[in-house]
Amino acid sequence: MSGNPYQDDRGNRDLSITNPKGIGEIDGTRKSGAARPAPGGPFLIGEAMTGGYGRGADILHGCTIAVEKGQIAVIVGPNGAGKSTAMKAVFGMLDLRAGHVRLDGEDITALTPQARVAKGMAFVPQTNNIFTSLTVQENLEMGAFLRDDDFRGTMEQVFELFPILRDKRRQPAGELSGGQRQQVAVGRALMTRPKVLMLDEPTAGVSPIVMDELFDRIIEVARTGISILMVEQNARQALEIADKGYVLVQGGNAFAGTGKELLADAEVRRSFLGG
Amino acid sequence: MDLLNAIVALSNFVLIPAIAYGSQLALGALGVTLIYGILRFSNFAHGDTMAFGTMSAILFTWWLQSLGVSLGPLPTALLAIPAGIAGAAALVLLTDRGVYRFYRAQKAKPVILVIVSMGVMFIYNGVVRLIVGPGDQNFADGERFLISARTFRDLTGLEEGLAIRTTQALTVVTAVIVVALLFWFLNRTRTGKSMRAYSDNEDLALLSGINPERVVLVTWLIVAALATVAGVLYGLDKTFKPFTYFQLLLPIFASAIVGGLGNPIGAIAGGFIVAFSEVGITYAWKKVLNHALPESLAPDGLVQLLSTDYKFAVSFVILVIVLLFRPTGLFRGKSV
Amino acid sequence: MNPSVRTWVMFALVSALILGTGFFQSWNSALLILNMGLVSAVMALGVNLQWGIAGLFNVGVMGFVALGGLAVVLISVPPVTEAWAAGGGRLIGALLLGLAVIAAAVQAWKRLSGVLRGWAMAGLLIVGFFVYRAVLDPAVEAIESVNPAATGYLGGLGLPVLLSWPVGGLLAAGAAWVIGKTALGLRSDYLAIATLGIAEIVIAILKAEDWLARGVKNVIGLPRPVPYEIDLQNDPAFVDRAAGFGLDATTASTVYVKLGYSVLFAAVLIVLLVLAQLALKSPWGRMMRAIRDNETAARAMGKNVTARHLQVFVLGSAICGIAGAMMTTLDGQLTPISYQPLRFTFLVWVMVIVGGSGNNLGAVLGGFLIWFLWVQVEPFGQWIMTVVTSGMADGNALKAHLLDSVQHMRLLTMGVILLLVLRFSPRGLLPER
Amino acid sequence: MIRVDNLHRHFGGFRAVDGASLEIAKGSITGLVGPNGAGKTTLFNVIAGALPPTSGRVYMDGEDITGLPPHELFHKGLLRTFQIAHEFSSMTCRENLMMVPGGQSGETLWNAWIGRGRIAREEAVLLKKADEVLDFLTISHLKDERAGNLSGGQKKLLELGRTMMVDAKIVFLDEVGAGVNRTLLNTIGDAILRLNKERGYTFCMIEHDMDFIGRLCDPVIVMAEGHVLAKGTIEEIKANEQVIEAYLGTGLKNKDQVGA
Amino acid sequence: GSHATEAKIGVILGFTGPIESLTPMMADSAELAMKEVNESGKFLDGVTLVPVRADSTCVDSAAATAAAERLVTTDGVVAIMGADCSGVTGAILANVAVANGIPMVSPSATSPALSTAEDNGLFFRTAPSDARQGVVLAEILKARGINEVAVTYSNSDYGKGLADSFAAAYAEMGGSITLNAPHEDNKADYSAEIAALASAGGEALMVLGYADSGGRGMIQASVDTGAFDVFGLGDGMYGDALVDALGGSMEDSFGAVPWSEGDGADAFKTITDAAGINGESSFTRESYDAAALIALAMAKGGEATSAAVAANLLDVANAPGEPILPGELGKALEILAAGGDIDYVGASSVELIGPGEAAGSYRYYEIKDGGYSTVEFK
Ligand SMILES: Nc1ncnc2c1ncn2[C@@H]1O[C@H](COP(=O)(O)OP(=O)(O)OP(=O)(O)O)[C@@H](O)[C@H]1O
Ligand SMILES: Nc1ncnc2c1ncn2[C@@H]1O[C@H](COP(=O)(O)OP(=O)(O)OP(=O)(O)O)[C@@H](O)[C@H]1O
Ligand SMILES: [Mg+2]
Ligand SMILES: [Mg+2]
Repeated sequence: MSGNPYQDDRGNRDLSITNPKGIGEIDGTRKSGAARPAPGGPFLIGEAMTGGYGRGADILHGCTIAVEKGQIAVIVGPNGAGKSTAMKAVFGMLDLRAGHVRLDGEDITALTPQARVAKGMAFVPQTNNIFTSLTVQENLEMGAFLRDDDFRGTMEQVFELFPILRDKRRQPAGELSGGQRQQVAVGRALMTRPKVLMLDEPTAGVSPIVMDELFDRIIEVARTGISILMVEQNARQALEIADKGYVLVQGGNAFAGTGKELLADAEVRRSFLGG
Repeated sequence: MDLLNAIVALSNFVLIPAIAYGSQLALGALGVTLIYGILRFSNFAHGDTMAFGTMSAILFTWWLQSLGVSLGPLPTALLAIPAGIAGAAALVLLTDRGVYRFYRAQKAKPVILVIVSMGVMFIYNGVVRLIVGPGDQNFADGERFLISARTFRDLTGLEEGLAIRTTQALTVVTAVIVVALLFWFLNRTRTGKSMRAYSDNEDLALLSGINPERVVLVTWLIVAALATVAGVLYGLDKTFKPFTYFQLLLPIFASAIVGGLGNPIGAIAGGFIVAFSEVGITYAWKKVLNHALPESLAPDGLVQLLSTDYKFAVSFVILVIVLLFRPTGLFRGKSV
Repeated sequence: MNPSVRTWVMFALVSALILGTGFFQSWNSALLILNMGLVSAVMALGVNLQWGIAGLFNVGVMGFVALGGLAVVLISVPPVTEAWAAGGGRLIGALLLGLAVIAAAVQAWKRLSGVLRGWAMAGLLIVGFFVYRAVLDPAVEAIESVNPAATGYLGGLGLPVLLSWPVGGLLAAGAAWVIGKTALGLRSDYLAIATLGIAEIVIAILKAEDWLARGVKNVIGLPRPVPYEIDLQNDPAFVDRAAGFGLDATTASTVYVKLGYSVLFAAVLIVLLVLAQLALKSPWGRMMRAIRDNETAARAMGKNVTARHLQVFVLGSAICGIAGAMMTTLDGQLTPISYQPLRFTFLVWVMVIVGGSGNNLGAVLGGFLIWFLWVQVEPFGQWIMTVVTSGMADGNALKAHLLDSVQHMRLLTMGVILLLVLRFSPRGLLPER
Repeated sequence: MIRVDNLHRHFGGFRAVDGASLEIAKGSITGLVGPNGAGKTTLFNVIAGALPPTSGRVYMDGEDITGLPPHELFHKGLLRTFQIAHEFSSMTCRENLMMVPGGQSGETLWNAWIGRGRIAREEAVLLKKADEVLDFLTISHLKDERAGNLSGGQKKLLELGRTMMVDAKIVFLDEVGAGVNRTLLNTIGDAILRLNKERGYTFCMIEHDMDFIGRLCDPVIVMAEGHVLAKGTIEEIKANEQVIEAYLGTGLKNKDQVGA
Repeated sequence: GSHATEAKIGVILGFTGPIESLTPMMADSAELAMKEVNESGKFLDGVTLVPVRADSTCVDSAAATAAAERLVTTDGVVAIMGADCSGVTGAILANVAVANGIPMVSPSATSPALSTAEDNGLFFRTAPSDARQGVVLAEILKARGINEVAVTYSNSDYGKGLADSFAAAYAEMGGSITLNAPHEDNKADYSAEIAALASAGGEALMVLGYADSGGRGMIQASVDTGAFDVFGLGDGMYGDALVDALGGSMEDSFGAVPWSEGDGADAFKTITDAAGINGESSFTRESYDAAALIALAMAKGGEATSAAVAANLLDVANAPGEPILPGELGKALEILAAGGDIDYVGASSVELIGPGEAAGSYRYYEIKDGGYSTVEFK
């Protein structure tokens, strides 16, 4: 409950009049602002971002996250540090009070999330990241919603990347196991043919074998020239494949460096990587 | 021969009326269920939306009739349906702009929207009466019957008659077409799929580049169309009166919920269940049994399970039973 | 604005509206609005208890109000002895039999298991139904044939009418208990549709069962807890005293009677309001707020959420029942067809929302304000339309149409007020906190 | 204290808890670890009555408590906290604590109307206790703050505080440490130890912080894919190949090497 | 006061609510009578009658009482033409009219229970109590040799009361009723009711309801399914709109409607047509008569007061005296001014009996060639 009087349902759970399933948090009625040219700098950067949810307190305090083309950047940090929030901020899902987001030479701070999708960003949220009632194939089609061209090629690629999805393409995605769901989620994001792929804890709830598999796939995706920005709890593995790592603590950058550097840093290891 | 009479009597008084009434309810319930599935609240203003759409169609029908336009044996009002839909669409879109959109931006909880829809219901209620008045409006023309009971009797020589009204046939045909179109639209077209996606997960739909406002707009348009079609068919079959349309809300809600809110198939099934239970459970079987059974066994009494006083109770009792044993309605599983 | 200042200002405003009616229209009108305002406030209090405090969406207020009305007949009307003699005993027997059948069916469902269970229950119900009807129908026929034009029902107990108010509450509470047990016991709530349906069923029973309260033929001339105007007018002492105040007997008697009701109603409202406030400001209220904030956590902290919801639902409905009995007493008659959802369910909701969900004083305020508008929109609308159309030619069709349609402004106004308040003051005129 | 017997909890076709059997000894602080999605929280939910099991039994002190609703379990002395804090957001911290104890006479309406004096006395006692707990948790400056406005860590503390308002027999803690800063976590650890020693609480806690687990817990149970993978002391667990494979990962070996 | 140049008369009808579609015509008719009185220029030395409308809502007793209270205590109406539905009529009578000594003349509250209501001599109605009509309908059936009918009535005090009295009278005459089933007005669908009635069978279907509401819905459903070919109609069912809407299907149906032998109804049709008012709708005649009676009673009493209305209403309504038809109010006023006697016949052949309600002379009609034709007057 955020104190917004319009969101006060007084604990009503009456399913005969309200349908709570699938309600979102992003305001879809907003009109998008314009992107302004801002040449130079990294391929994608959320720079000195400060802001929080609604009228609540700030959660991010001057947080900066960047990723270069075709590289993998990983954000780690304790629970509640604001990792997911930072991702959402980069994606325009919350209002920044200060800071900018720039993508490929443009300042996109004013853009709505929808507009950012059109600009080539894709996002896989931490939870609720598939359409459970749609079939796997429809999930992928939804990923390609903005594309007018023939996306069958891309779908083929996704099926090659995640062969299990091909077998299950007519099955409602809600019936899949956690790991398979995660694959659908990533596949859906890839269908947009993004320039940047943002993943929030893609390996959460995924068995270790699938996790390794996912990491391999992520590296493969990066090799095709797509930049990857992800949050990971399995920090160790993630940092091993990361070109760049960020440690967030309480909404601010605590450490930054290449994955190897962070892994080697004793302080980081002790405080955040469990040893 | 007697068995034939029994079948004809049953068809004439139970099957055909219930199918037609069921189709009308189903069309209404589809509108309610779509809003529930996609906009996530039960729209108390739906009955009055139907009234407004029908009223628009009626006004246009009158104008057409005054021009001497006619469809021959079919009611002229069919020509006016697009105008009615346009009227209803204008109304709901205006309402969405002025009322609902604000709450969407606020990410208001659905129950708030339910209350808002109560306010809208009051307003629609007043607006329709202000424009067309509270009275009965008869706008049906053309042939009333495909086959009337008398004709049927003369034709077949049976004792019992069988009547099929043009409007009944139209209702069923239209309902089938509309439902087929809707299913095709939801399951096959890009926009339709995007609506299902939005219904499933708003945020993810937005992250896939689906414009939520467009989904909402299309939903309202479909709802306006469904409401108007349902309202006009109903009005042609029976009669138009604003108060009656408000009262329709109850069986429509019952239908949508019995079937499983948010599920189009459920809405249709629910419509028929309510219609059949209203007509069937209070049916007096005397006539049918008289035909079907030998003279000696023919019943004295009416053989009526429940008097018609309680026909509305029937649909709610069924509703409660369904909810007790299948809390999500008959068809959950797949929603919109 | 400071909440308590706001409360004062708002109540002052409503008082001013009612006083204004007194000054500009008549004191009789003002008192009448006050009286129905008091009744409405009690209804709103009941709904507020359910929605404001527990988030329960009751769309069947009408049914509970009607049950309260029924109580007035059952308690205050003298018994119709011929009817009792004709079939009273058999009828009571049939009703008990019906209850026994239901109880047996429920037991069968609970005790048995497997396929047998469903069949046993269905069998019991079906056989029981026919036996029940076989006993009931002749009794009903006998009762209803006793002078149908004037009686044709069992009548009541002939007790003081004031007793019917708590009994109305009990009747409503009983119905609410059954509904709540069913709808709140499901895996998730289906209260709204259940109440919507039950309200219709209650009204259907009231209309169809003539032996109970004459069905649609209405029971009129119910006893009053206050004197009759005519008696006062014929009472020289009263006339003298009225003259002492400089009032004519008619005005004095009508005002006196209305004041009598006002005092009774105000007493009920104040008692209920005090009880509600005490409850809200106690650990009970704290528990209810906790449940509203987070049901799961409240359960984990040992609170029986379902039982609390049931309790609040029953209490709120009981209050609606009391209000219904008060209203029927004020009307002096029970007319089943007068129970319409728009008036008795949705309008009460408007009162609660506009007043301020969760705030008992808000609900009371909403009751008064909305009732005032419900009554006064008509003359205001007429006046406005007259002004608006004054420029138009006399024969103008639009003018005639507008003037003829003023009555429909009432619904429109209610809708507009509800939407405006929701939009600009979403917590209502007197917010909860 | 608690015995879980071949417990299953399925969501549709998905087996979140898939034949878990375990035992929590009286007076112990049992750690429950396992990869994300192993079914730990679901297991908690089933034990604590928030979810009915698909099959299997749960016993508490030999009594079958399977499927009892949470509020009854609470009165039997079984408490739990939530992974995602479940505070009563519109109420103050103090009220959050004061509402916890069961059997308050003011919670029945009748007493609320006529037993004001008794309620006032009870409330005074509750208030004192709540303030003590807030003090203990170092958040007494927040006692009149709405709980919804607290930080994640503070909410976690408040959750723990609720368990301290009553005499619990066993407390299930779901990731108390997550989102709590390290110094505070040590305080919480101390509190848990004290409650365990002084008041005899039994704890079962889900935690991902192996240091924290190592400091408090004996034994440690590891869950994976809905069933129990291993049980033992922290050392045994850390050395268990299966556990390393499924949960701890090879990183831990590296650490040991570095540390050595 | 009696020397006011204006006398206000309340017109309290359910302009919103279940019979909102009937009331505008009723109000128009009542106001037509007042207009006629005013235009005659012969009313109490130039006193003008001013109608004041208020909404009874038909169902909401509290709102109706509030509206009546306002009319009486604020607007100062001296008499009330209304109310319409029996429920609100009873409420207004008990709570406002009796308390303030204001006479009420209801055009449409037909509930027998109102006959025995405490009214202090203030309540009149131009609609007959249903008790008499039931007998008339039963007699008609006998006359037509119909011995078995199914009955459907509007589930309201009007319908139920009429159905009860009809059932009693018919049974007494040896007729049998196969099923006596109510129908709700303004409902979505009447298939269930018609199905049950059809199964029960009968030579005709007695429809005791409203012509533009459930009653019509029932006939429509019956015609549509061929359940019944012949309909017996209560007074609420009279109206050209019904015959127009249902066309040939109504052929050979019959019914009774309060009507006087003679030219009352025709005269009424003439003046309503001239005024551009739909006078064929239910209760328009009774409304006209109610308003006319109020005015004539005032004229007889010589003052535009409540007391004058209450005291003289029965007098002007009944014999002896010169019969007065619609459109002849001017003539009536003249006679009264001259101290003569009148016997108001009006559009519905008013004859008030006992506690001030219409005795009811009925026109027994048949529908022939798409129009009403009188068989006889009863
Ligand atoms: N929708 C929201 N409204 C208000 N506050 C929120 C919302 N979502 C998260 N927060 C708060 O923001 C803070 C940061 O949350 P965030 O989800 O970004 O953490 P995180 O670093 O991703 O943690 P985790 O590793 O657990 O996913 C937390 O204190 C959380 O309570
Ligand atoms: N209500 C539910 N419906 C469907 N699936 C569920 C539900 N609750 C949990 N699950 C699934 O059950 C599995 C186990 O979930 P659980 O929350 O118990 O994991 P966990 O071990 O607590 O993980 P974590 O360490 O992330 O908290 C997950 O895959 C989850 O998606
Ligand atoms: Mg996160
Ligand atoms: Mg967990």
